[in-house]
Order: sequence, then C-alpha cells, then structure tokens
Amino acid sequence: MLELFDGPVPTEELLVRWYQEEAGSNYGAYIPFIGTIRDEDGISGLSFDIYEPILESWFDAWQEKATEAGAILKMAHSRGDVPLHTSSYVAAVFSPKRKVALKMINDFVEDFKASAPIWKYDLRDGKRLYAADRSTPISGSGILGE
Amino acid sequence: MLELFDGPVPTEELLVRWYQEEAGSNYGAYIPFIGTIRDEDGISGLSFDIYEPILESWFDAWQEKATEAGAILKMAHSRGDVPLHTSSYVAAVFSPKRKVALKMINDFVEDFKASAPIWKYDLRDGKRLYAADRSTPISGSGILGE
Amino acid sequence: MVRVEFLGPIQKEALEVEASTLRDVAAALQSDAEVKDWLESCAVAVNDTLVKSLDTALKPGDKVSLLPPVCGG
Amino acid sequence: MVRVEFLGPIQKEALEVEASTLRDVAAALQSDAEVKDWLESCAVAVNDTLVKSLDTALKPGDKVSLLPPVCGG
Repeated sequence: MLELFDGPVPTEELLVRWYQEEAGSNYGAYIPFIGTIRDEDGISGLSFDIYEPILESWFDAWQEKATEAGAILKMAHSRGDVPLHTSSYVAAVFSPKRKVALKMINDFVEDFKASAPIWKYDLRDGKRLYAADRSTPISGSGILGE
Repeated sequence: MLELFDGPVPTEELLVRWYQEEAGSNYGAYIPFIGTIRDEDGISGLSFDIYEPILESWFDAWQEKATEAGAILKMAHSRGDVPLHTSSYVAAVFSPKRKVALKMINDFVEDFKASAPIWKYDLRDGKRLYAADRSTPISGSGILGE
Repeated sequence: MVRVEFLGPIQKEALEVEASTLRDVAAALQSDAEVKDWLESCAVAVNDTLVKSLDTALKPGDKVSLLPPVCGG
Repeated sequence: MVRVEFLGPIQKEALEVEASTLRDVAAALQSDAEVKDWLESCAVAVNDTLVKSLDTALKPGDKVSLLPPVCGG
C-alpha cells in the first residue's frame, strides 16, 4: 500500500492505523521508518515532486519481493511543501521473522533513496531550490548523454 | 528510556508518545521495532521474566553508545503474560542520520535477543513452559561448569 | 512523433520529437541548450518503464520521460 | 558467606555459600544435583555485573546471580 499526501504525512495516524490493520495477520515483527524534516542550513522546510506512475511500479516490484519473503510493505510520502519538524516519509515492513524485517527495512529504505522518482527542494527565503547536491542519479542514468 | 509493563506493552500509545517526545529534537530518522506474539505451535500466549538490574545496565550501556553516535534509544518490554496478537517488545532509535539509525536498530535488536536478561515461556494448556529451544546463552556463559 | 517529458526540477515544457529509437531522441536533445546539461545525469523511461539502451525502439505516440537525480524521504 | 541467586526458569531458592572466589561457588554448585545441569549454559553476575572469570574475588555479602539462556522480545 502506497499513500501520498499533500504536505506532511500524518505520522501518528499512520503508525497506529498500520499496526491495527495487521494486528490479526500474525506478523511477529513490525518496523516503521519515519523521516522528519531537520532544521539545518537555514531552510524553512522541504518540498517534493513525485512522478507517480514510476513510483507505483517501483513500489509494486518491492511489494512482490516482500511477498516472496512472507512480508508486506507499506509506505507514505509527501507531495509539495513540508515544514521543519514534520515528517515527509513513513515506510514499514511487517514480517513473521525479525531478521527478514530488519534486513528488508534497510534495503527498502536505501533503494528508495537511490531509485524512487521523487525530487527534493529546499525552501529558503521564499524560494524552492532543487537539492542537487543530495540527489542521486537513478541506476542507468546518462544514456542520452553518450 | 526503559519502560516495563505488566502484560502487553501499549504499542500505539508508545509509538505516538515517543514520536511526540522527540518532535522538536531535530532527529531526521525514527525507527521503531515492534515485536508481536504470533499464533504458532498451539500456544495461547507468551510470558516473560525480567531481571531488572542487569537489563537496566545493559540498556544504559547501549544508550551511551547511541549518544556517542548522536542518537537515542527507547525501549519497552512486557513482564508476565502476553496474549496472542499483542506486543511484548517495542524499541526505537532516533538519529539525525538515516544510515546510523538503520544500523543501530539492527544491532540493538540483535544484541537485545542475545544479551538482555529476559526469559520467555510458552503458555500452553494452562502451563508456563520455558522456551529453552529458542533461548541463547549470554556471552561468557558456562564458567561455573568448567 | 514521440512525446518527450521533463520531470522534477527540469523546467521545460514537453517536446514532440521524430524518433524511431532513443538514439534519435538523444540526438535531438543534445542540440537543445536548455536540456543538454541534464542528459548526463538523467534516467530515461519509455511509457513509464525505465530503459537502459539507446537502441530502445520507439513508435508514434510513445512517451519518453527524463528523470533527473532523485532524493525522496 | 555470599548469596547465590537463580534467575528465570531455574526453580531454586537462593543459597548462602562460603566462597572467596567464584571457583568456590562453582565447586559448591557442581555438587548440587538440582542446579548442576544448568551450569554449562548459565552466565554469572557478581553484584549485578556480568563476570567471565572463575578467579573473580568475592567478599562476604556479595550477590552471585546465575542467568540461564535468554530470549526477550
């Protein structure tokens, strides 16, 4: 399940609702990851663009991988502006097994950072500035420059 | 912070309260781990004994390690009986950095399983049976048998 | 004609390009001053599937998307 | 005398043992049929600190705890 929100994600509600959704599913381990906007470098917040068709197919491929391991994934992300100290990203894995869950949340979050078609902007002095220095080319990038 | 509860841990309340407690602390990553009792092998639940003095010193040593990495840890665990599909264990790391948080929740939970002075019992047919086959000798065990 | 779309921070309207493979798209974009500097760092999707070869065949109406470096979370 | 306590699933009341090192405690427990089989798998704490040497010195009033294999979570 992939949920997108305009502005901050409703972290408390998601953490509780996801727990309750799977309360009877007999998963032994639930590991959420929550990403919150830090006050640094004088920004007033971050802003995000998402390309949904490819985000959805990326997430579906991960859900399939989770299913093969007996696990499931849930994810929520913000579109648009997100103020300091609020959250823009919540992901979670549920698995019967602790070790599967610990490895999967790590691998999922790392691949998310490297591959999910989401662009980040600093909000500073009323401007929306692409965070080029913290961004990563998706694997296979550059073929048009050859 | 280490919190012990008679019976199930109040997972929803903990996940939300811990998030709110650190909402202004400028941590970028929050990763809880929630352990829930699975319905397997005909048990009606699990039960736990805890030796608190050593659990506390074990946790304090981890908190110190977290502090050195700029992170903090929180943990809650059950004492006594915990029914199926309720939770007995919630741990969490907060860190400025994603990678520190992902590594720390893994290492903390794995060391918890290997070292925390907590004993698990299956509840089955009205009896409380030590889960010897799933238990791990603490590092350095056996000196009295030499 | 295929439609070329620019995602995220690339501030550019979509283009219509005559192309039978991605190689034709690359040639058209390399001569476009506005977008040239993005090419080295962009991934490419055809009809919302990422592709990795310039030999990828295109047919009229296909959608080619350029995805600059990402940073979700 | 030191006090020897048995934790978790070891169903045994605490003992008072005459001991100047852990080696003396080991000798006393090895001759105790109720607890003998636990010794190979137990960790040992003196005054709530885990120790790894039989040469650990003990003084009157010290608390020695036996910790059988654990499984929290």
